[in-house]
Amino acid sequence: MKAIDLVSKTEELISPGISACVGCNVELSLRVVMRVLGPNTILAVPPGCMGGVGVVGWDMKSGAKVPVFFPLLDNPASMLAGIKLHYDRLGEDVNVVAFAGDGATVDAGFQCLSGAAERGDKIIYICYDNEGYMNTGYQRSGSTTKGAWTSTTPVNKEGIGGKMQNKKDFPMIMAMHDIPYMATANPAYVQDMVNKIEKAKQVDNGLAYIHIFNPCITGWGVKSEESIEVARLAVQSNFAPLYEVENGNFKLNMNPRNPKPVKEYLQKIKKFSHLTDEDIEELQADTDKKWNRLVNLASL
Amino acid sequence: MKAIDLVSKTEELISPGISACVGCNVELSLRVVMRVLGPNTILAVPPGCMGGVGVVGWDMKSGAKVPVFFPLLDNPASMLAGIKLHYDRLGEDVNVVAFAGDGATVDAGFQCLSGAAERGDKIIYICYDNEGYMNTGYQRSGSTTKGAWTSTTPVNKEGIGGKMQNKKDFPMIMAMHDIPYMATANPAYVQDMVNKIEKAKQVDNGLAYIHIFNPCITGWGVKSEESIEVARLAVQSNFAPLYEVENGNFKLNMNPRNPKPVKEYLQKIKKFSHLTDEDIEELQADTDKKWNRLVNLASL
Amino acid sequence: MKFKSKYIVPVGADGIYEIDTGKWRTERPVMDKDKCIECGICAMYCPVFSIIKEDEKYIITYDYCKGCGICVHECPKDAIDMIPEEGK
Amino acid sequence: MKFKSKYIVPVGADGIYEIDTGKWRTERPVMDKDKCIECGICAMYCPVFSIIKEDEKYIITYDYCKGCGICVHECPKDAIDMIPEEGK
Amino acid sequence: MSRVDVLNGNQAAAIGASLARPGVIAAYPITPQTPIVEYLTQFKVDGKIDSAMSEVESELSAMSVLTGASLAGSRTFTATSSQGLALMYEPYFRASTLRLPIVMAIVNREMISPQTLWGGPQDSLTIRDAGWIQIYVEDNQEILDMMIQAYKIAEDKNVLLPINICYDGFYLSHMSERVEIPAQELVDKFLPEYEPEHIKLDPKKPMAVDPLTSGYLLMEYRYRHLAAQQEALKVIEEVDKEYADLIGRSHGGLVEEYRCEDADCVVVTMGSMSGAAKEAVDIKREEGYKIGLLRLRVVRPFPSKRISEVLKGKNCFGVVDRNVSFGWNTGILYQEVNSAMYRHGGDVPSVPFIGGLGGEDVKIEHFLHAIEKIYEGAADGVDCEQTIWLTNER
Amino acid sequence: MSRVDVLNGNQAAAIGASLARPGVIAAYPITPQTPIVEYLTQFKVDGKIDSAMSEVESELSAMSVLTGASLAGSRTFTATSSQGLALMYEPYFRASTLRLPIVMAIVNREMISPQTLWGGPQDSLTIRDAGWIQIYVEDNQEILDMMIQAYKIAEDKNVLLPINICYDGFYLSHMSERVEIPAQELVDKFLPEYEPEHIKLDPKKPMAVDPLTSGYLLMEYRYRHLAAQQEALKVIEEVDKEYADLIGRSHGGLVEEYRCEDADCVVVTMGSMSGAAKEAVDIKREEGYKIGLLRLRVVRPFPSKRISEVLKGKNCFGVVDRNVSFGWNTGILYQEVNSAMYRHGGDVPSVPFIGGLGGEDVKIEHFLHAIEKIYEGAADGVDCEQTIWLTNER
Amino acid sequence: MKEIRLHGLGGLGTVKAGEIIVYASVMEGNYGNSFPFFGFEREGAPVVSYVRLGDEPIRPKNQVYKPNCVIVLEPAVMNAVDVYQGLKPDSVLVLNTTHTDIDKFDIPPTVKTVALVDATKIAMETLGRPITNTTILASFAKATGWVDCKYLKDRISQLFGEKNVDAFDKGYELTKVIEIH
Amino acid sequence: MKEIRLHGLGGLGTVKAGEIIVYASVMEGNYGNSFPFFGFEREGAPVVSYVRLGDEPIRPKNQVYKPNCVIVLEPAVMNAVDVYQGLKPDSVLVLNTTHTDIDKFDIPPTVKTVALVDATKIAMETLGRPITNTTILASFAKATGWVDCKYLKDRISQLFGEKNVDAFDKGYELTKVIEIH
Ligand SMILES: Cc1ncc(C[n+]2csc(CCOP(=O)(O)OP(=O)(O)O)c2C)c(N)n1
Ligand SMILES: Cc1ncc(C[n+]2csc(CCOP(=O)(O)OP(=O)(O)O)c2C)c(N)n1
Ligand code: SF4
Ligand code: SF4
Ligand code: SF4
Ligand code: SF4
Repeated sequence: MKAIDLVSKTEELISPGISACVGCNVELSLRVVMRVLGPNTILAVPPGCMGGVGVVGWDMKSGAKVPVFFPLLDNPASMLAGIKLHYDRLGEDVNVVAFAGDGATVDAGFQCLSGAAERGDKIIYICYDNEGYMNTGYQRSGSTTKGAWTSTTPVNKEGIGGKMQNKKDFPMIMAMHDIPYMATANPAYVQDMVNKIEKAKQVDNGLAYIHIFNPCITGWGVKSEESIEVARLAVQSNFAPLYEVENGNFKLNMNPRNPKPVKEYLQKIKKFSHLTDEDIEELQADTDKKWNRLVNLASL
Repeated sequence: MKAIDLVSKTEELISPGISACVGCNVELSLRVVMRVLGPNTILAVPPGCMGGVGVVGWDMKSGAKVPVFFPLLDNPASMLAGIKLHYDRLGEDVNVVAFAGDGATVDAGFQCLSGAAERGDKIIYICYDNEGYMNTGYQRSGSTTKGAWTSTTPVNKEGIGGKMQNKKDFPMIMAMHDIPYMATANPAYVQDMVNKIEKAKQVDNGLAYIHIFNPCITGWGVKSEESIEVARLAVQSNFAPLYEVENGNFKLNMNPRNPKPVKEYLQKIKKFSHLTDEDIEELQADTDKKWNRLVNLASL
Repeated sequence: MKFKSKYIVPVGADGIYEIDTGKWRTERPVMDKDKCIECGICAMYCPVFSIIKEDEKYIITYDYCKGCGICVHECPKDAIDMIPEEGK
Repeated sequence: MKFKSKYIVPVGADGIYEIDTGKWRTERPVMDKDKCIECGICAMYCPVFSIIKEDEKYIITYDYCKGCGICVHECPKDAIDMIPEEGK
Repeated sequence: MSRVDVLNGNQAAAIGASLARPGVIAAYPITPQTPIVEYLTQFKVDGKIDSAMSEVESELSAMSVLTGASLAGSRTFTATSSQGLALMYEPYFRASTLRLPIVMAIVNREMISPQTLWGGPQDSLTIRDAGWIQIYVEDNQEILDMMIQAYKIAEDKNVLLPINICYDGFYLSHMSERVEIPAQELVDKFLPEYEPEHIKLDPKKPMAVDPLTSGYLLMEYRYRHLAAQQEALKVIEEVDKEYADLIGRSHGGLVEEYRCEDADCVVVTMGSMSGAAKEAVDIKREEGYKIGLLRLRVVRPFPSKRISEVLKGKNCFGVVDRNVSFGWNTGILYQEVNSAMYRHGGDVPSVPFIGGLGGEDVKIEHFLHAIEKIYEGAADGVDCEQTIWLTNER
Repeated sequence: MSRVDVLNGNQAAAIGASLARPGVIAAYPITPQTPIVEYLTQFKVDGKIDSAMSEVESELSAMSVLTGASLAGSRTFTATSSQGLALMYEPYFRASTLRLPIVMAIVNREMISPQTLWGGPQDSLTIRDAGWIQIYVEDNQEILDMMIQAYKIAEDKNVLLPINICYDGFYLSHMSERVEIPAQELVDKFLPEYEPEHIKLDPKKPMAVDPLTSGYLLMEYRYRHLAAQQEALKVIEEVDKEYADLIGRSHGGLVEEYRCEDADCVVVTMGSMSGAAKEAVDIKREEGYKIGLLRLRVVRPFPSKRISEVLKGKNCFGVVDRNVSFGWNTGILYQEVNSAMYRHGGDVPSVPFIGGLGGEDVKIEHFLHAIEKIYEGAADGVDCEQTIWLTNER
Repeated sequence: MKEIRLHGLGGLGTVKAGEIIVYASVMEGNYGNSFPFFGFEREGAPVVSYVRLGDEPIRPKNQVYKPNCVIVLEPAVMNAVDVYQGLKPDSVLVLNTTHTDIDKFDIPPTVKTVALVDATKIAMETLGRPITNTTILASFAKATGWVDCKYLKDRISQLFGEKNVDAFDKGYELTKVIEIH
Repeated sequence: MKEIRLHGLGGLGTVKAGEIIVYASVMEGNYGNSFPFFGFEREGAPVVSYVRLGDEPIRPKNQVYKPNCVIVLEPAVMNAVDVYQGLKPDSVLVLNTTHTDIDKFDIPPTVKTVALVDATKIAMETLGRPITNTTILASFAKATGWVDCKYLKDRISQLFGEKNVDAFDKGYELTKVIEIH
C-alpha cells in the first residue's frame, strides 16, 4: 500500500472527532495504523492519551468503528492474548492489536508484554512512544530521554533537575525477545510505517511489535505545526533510528549519510531547554554508541 | 579472590544444613555468592527453592547469618531498591542483594527488575536459572529451553509435548537495559563466578545483574554427581555462554575453540529424552546463531 | 431506578462518539490550488485526515480540522497558508 | 492466648535454623589421601562446603555432607570414592 | 457413563472444570493449587480436552488472559491461591464489573505474612466485596459438582457474574476420597454452550467495551450488578435442584442445615472443618445438647435472609471463623452473620470464635469446646468484646 | 511559624506528608492523585525536603519499595487511587502483616469498570480487611492534619500498623480552601523520629524477616495484629487530643458527632459529602426534626462500640454509602454499622442509602430526602430488603 | 454564604480565577472554597468552576446550582452553555464582552447587577495573549465588592507576575457596572 | 470408622499407599479419605499420612490423632518419631522390619495385632529399589482384613505396573501376623 493512497483508498475507522491536542502526531499514527489494518481488527487502547481523548468512546457511544476496548494500564498484551486464543481456537482470523503509550508498554504493562512475546501470542502490539505519561499530565516514564523536564523530574530555578537516567532502549529489548517481527516507526515516515504495519499483519507465528516514536507537542513543548518536523529530526540525527528485526535479522531502514547533530533535534523542544552543552554532548555520544551497535548488528 | 581459597578464607553465611536436594548446584552457587559478598549484605530470597529449603529460616530461627528475607515472587528488585534508598540516604554502604530463581526474575518479578534497572537502583540482582518453577514442582518458566518436558509442558505417550517456545534470552535482555554491569555465570566455573560477584560488588552507579545457569538435578533428571558436569557442558557447547557486559561493552569470558555439540549436553538430561533429531538440530542452530551474534557484539 | 442505558454492562454501541473539533480552530489552512502540485503530502500528514482526495485533487474539509498548521509546514510548495478563523 | 513467640512480628532471630542433612546420606565419600594432590577442586564444588582445609590439607567433614558424589565425580585424580553408609 | 474414583480435591476441580469444556484456560502455579494446572496440561496433551491453554507469567496475566477470552466469547477457567489471588486483584475486580462469567477455583491458603503455605480462606474472604459470587465447599465431591454448577450459575442470563469455587488448601486439595464423576453427556445436557449477548469483542458486530462513563450511568450499572447478585441467590438454589434432578446430588443451595430444625443453639461453620463440626454436634446431641449446625456455602451474595431464618428464635449461636477481620477483632463471617441478624430483626446472642489459621487443624475437640461456650452464652450472656481463639498449644 | 494558605486537597496531603520528614517516598501517578507526586518531586528539587524519592514503574513497585525502605528503618510515604491501589494489593496486605507503619494517602476514586476517573471510596473500602488502619476525612484541613497524625498513630509502639488517610477524589483533591499549615518546629515536636525495634533489616543486627512459619505461630501474630488494631482505637483518640493541645485542632477522633446528643434520629455519613449533610441537618432542625449526624472517620479499626453508643436508643438511623457491597445489596458501611449495633445490643431500625457513585454529586436535597426517609422508617418500620438510591436523573 | 459560578474555555485560567477569589477571601480572615466541575471533555470544551465565600467555614463541597454571581470569561461560551442557569434573586453577572450595553443579552430578571468588560481586548493589549482571568477578576471585584482587590492582586502577582496586575488594574478601570432596577 | 496413620520417609510412596487403601475401600462400595500431614520439611524428613475408612461417608478431614492402625514403611523412622502415639485399644501395628520377633519393640498395651515384614528386602529383590509402599500394603491387608486385596492390586497395577503386584504378593506371603493376648 502506498502511503499517499491511504487518504483515498482506505477507510477511516476511528471517530473523526477525537479530542487529541491540535497537531498531535499520535492521532495521525493511530489513524494510519487503523487504515492499514482495516475493519477485521480488535483494538485495545489502554489508559493514556488515546483512550482519554475518546477513542474507546463515551457513555453508550464508541470512538471507533471496530471493536475497541480499554485494557488495564498493566495488562494490554495479556488481554489481547486471551482474545486471540479464542479466535485462533475457532479458526477465525482477526487482527488483535494494542495501541498503547510508552507508560503502558515500557513500564506498567511490560511484564505482560514480555510474557506474551515469550509465549508467542499472535498479537500485534504497537507502542506510541511519547516519552512520558501524557494523559496524567506528563510525568516521566522509563522511556523519557535523559535530562528531559517532566512534571515528576522538574527543573528548579537554577536549571537543575530533569530525568537522571537513560531512556530505556525498548525496541532493542523487544528485539532480544526473539519475536518474529520488531520494528521502529516514526510519523514523519508514513510509507515506512505502512510497510511495517503490513508486515506485522502478516506475522502468524508469534508477536509483532512496532515502536513508534511520537514527539508529544503539548508535553514536550513543540509548536503544533512542527509536530512532524521534530519527529523527522529524531531520525535524521540517529537519535531514534528506523530499523526492523525479522526473525532475528536486523535491518536499517534509514541510514542517513550525514546524520544531523542531535542538538538540532533537542533545540526544537522546550523540555530540553535547560540542558547544558555537556548534557547535549553526552546525549550525542550515547546516540553514536547505540547507532554503532545497531549498524554492527545489521551487518550480520 | 581465588576460588580455591573460598573454602579456607571466607566465612559461611548460610545455614550449613538446608534441605536443598542432594547435589544441588544452586546451593553451591548461593554459598559462593555469599562467601564473596561477605557479612555486610542484606539478602533477599524470593519464594522458590532456596526460600523453600530454609535459607530464610523457620519459625523464630534464621537460615542465614546476614539479614535475610522473603520478598514477594513479583517484587524482589523493588523491595531491594527501597532498602538501598534508605541506606544510601544515610550514607551507609551495604550490599543489597537478591538471589532469585528464574521464575521470580524472568517472569513474575521482571517488571520490577526492569524498572529498577532503568532507574539505576544500586542493587545486585542474581538470578539462578534452573529453567523452571522448581519449588512448586517443576513447571515451565519463560526461561525453560524449547522442547523440555516440565509438569506444565508434559509429553504424552507418543512423545509429543514439551515446551513449544524459545528460552527467553534474559541475559541479553538485561544487557540491553544499559545497566553498568551484566554477566552470566555457571557453577562449573567458580573462579569466573567469583570474579563477577566481586565486580558486581564494586558497581556504584546502577544495577548489577548476574545470571547463573544452574541445571536442576531433580527437575531436569540429572544424576546428582553429574550436577557440575552438566553445567559445564552447557558452556562448552556454547548453549549457555559465559560473557559480561560492562557499561555497554560486551566481552566473552570463555570462547571454546572446538565447541561440543549441544547434543552432548542434552543427552545427559532426562527432560530432553523425547527430543527427535530434528529438535536437537534446531536447538543447535539456535545456539549457533545466538553465539555468532554474541561474538559480533563482543567485537565492537 | 430509571435506566438511561439499555445495556446491562458498560458498552458503547449507540453509534460513534464525535467531538466537533472543527470548532477548535483559531486559524484555518487555505490551499492555493495554483501552487499545489497534488503531491498529497499534506493529506498524508494531517492528523485528522481532514484533507481528502476528490476527482484527483486534494481538498481541505474543515469539519474536523483543528488548525494545527502541519499541512502548511509540510507542504513542499508553500501552497497552503493559515488565515485567522472568522469570528475569533 | 499463650505466646510462644517473643516477637510481635514474624522475624527469626533465635539463632540459625539447621537441618541435620548428614543423616540423609546413603553413601559417603571417602578420600584416599595417597592419591590426593590437595588441589582443592572437590572443596570448591561441594554444594554444602563440607570439605574444609585444615593444616593445608583438604578433609571431608560429614556433619552436613549429603552424599551427592560431586566431589568424587569432579576429583581429577580419582582420589575420592563413595562407600555405602553404615546402617543403611 | 458416570463413574466412581478416588480423587484429591485438585483432581476433582480439574476434572470438574474439564467436563464444562472451557474454551480458554490460563493459570499460574502456586501451592496448593499447582496440581490443577498440571492435571489440565496433561489432559490437554493427552487429547482429553480441546481448550486453548496459556501458561502465563503471573496471576495478573492469568486473569487478564481470561478477561480477554471471555470478552471474545469463550468459556474460561483458572485457579489460584493466596498471593496469586492478591496479585490478580485488579483484573479480578474488573472481571465482575464487566459481568464476565469466568469460573475460578480458589484453593484457599492463608495470606502472608507470616510466610506460610497452608490453608485458610483469608485470601478470598478479604476480597469478597469485589463483585464475584463466592461459594465455599466441604468435600471433594462438592468441588467437582460445584465446578460444573458454577458455569450454569455464572452464565445464567439473570446473573452473568464470575464465580469462585473455594476450598481449603491441603485439607481438601491434597486429600483423596471417593468422588463420583458424571458422564460427559450428562454434563453437556446440563450445561449449554456459552453465547454472550451482553458484551462481546467481535469485528462482525463492533462495539466499544467499557467506554469512559459518566457517574449516573455508572450508578445504573452498579445497581444492575447488585441486582444480579440478588438474583444469584435464587439461581444458586435452582441450579442445585436441577443438578440434583439430572445428576442426583444436591449440596443444599445457599446453606446447609444440619440438625437445626429442633436445635436451641447453632454453631455456624464453613468449608472442610464442617465435617469435624458435625461429628461434634452428634457427640453433643448424644450428651443431650440440642445443638445444630449451619454451614455457610455462599458468601457472595450473602444469604442474609436465609441465615436469619435459621438462627432466629434460637437461644444462642456461635460462628467459627478460619480467618480474621483485622478491624473487628473477630472473624469476617461472624461480623457478617451479625449484620444479617440485625437487618432481619433477629435478637440472638452470638459468640465469635477464631481457629485453624495458617493450616492449624480445627479438631472435633475444638468444636466440643465451642459448643459448650455457646451454651454458656445462652445461659449467662455474651461478652461482646471477647473472641474465643481455638488454638493447639505446642 | 504556622501559616494560612489556600490549598487543594493534594497540596494539603503533600505538605502534610513533607512536614513529617519521610525518608523514602515512592509513588506512581494516577488521576486524581497525580498532583501529590508532582508537588513532592518539586519540593525535592527545590530542596524543601530531603527524602529519597523513587519514580517507580507501577504501584505494585511503589508499595514494594516502601516495604523495603520501611524494613530498613525509614519513615515512608506514598499515595494512590483506585486501580493503583488494586494493583498494589499483594504488597499492601503484606505491609500490614509485617506491621510496617507506612503512611499512604488514598485519593478515593471509583473502581472500573465502568471506565471512570471520578470519586468514591469503593477502592479502599473493598480492601478494608487487609489489616491497615483506614481514616476518612472531610476537608483539606483534616487532610493535612491527619497526614501528620497518621505517622504518630502508625508508629505508636502499641500499634505499629500502616495507615491510610483517605479523601474523596476531586471533591477534596481538586477543591481549594483555607488550610492552616503548622510550623515545622511544632510538627517536629509532635512527631519524634521513627526508630523501629520490632523488625529491621540491618547487617549490624542480622535477623530473618518473615521466615516460613507454622500455623500456631501464625495465629499468635494474627492475634497480636488484631490486638494492635483494637489498641489503635485508643491511640487515635489520644493522638487527636495531643495534636489539639499542641497545634490547636481536633477532628473528633473515631467519629464526629453533629447535633446527636438530643437527636431522635441520626444520619450516618463519611467523607466530603458530610458537609452537605450537615447543612441538611440544620435545615431539618429548623423544620423541627430532631435529627443528628454521625460522621464515620475511622473504618479500620471499626469503632463499633463508639458507634453503637451514639445510635442506641434512637428511633431510627440511616447510612448514606458512597460505595456498594455487591453481595449485600446495600453499602458497605450500612452493613458494618448494623453489625456493630447487633454486637452491642442496639435495636434501632435502620435505612440503607446509596449515592454519589462514580463522582455523582450528593446534594443537600439528597440528604433532605434521606432524612425524611429515616423518619418514615422510625414511624412505619423499614423494609429490610430495599436500599434507597440517591440519584441525579438526567 | 455567596456562591459563584465561572464559565470559561480550556486555557483561560477559569479554575485559577476561582482559587484566587478564595485566596482573597481567606486573607481577609473569611472562608471560601473553589473547585472545577469534574467532566470528561478536555481541550476546547467549556470549563466550569465553582466558588463559595462566607465568613464561617464553608461545609458543602457540592457543585453550585444556584449562584449569587456568574462570571463569564469568554463570550463564545454563552452560545454553548446556559450561563444564566439558577441565578438567585439579586445576583451579579460579570461578562467578558465587546458590548457595552446589556440590551444584547437575555438577562434573567433575578439579576440585579451586571458588569461588562472587554477582557479579551485588555488581555491581548497587556499580556499579548487572550488569557482573560486576571482581567475579569477586577470586574468581579468592582461589581460585587465581596473581596478586597489588594489580596486579589497579591495572589495574581505571586502566581503570574506584574503584567497581570496591570491587566487587573486596567480591567478594574474599564469595567462598566450597571445596576438593574 | 477405622483410622490409620502411615509413617515413612520422602520417596517411599507413603502418601500414595494411603490413597490406595482408600481406593480399595471405595471400590468395595465403602468410603474413605486419606491425606498427608502438611509440614514444612521435605526431602529426607519423616512423612506422615492419614487414612480413614468406613461404610458411611467420612466427614472429618482432620489429622488422625488416635489411630486404629499404624503402618511403618521404613524402620529408621522409629528412631525419629513416636510411631505408637495415640494408638487405640485393640489396634493393629504393621512394621517394615528385619526382625521377626516383637520382643525388640516397645509395643504399647493397646496394640492387639502386629504384622512384621522385611519390606525393604522384598522391594529390593522385586523392584530393585527400596520403595516399600506396595509391599507393606499387603501386610496391612493381611493383618487387618479391612480392604480387599483384589482392589489394592488393581490400583497398584494401574499406578505402578505388574512388578509391584509381585511385590505385593510376596509381601502378603512373607508377612508374619502376631496376635497379642
Ligand atoms: C494501575 C494504574 N495506575 C495508574 C493509572 C493512571 N494512568 C492512566 S493513563 C496513565 C499514563 C499512561 O501513559 P502512557 O502509556 O505513556 O500513555 P500517554 O498518556 O502518554 O498517551 C496513567 C499513569 C492507571 N490507569 N492504572
Ligand atoms: C504471586 C505468586 N504466585 C505464585 C507463587 C508460588 N510460587 C512460589 S515459588 C514459585 C516458583 C518460583 O520459581 P523460581 O523463581 O524459578 O525458583 P525455583 O523454585 O526454581 O527455585 C512459585 C510459582 C507465589 N509465591 N507468589
Ligand atoms: S498530550 Fe501529547 S500525545 Fe497526548 S494528545 Fe496531546 S499531543 Fe498527543
Ligand atoms: S529442585 Fe533443583 S534447584 Fe531446587 S533444591 Fe532441588 S536440585 Fe536444587
Ligand atoms: S491544519 Fe492540521 S488539521 Fe487542519 S487540515 Fe491542516 S494538517 Fe489537517
Ligand atoms: S558427597 Fe557431596 S556433599 Fe558430600 S563432601 Fe562430596 S560434594 Fe560435598
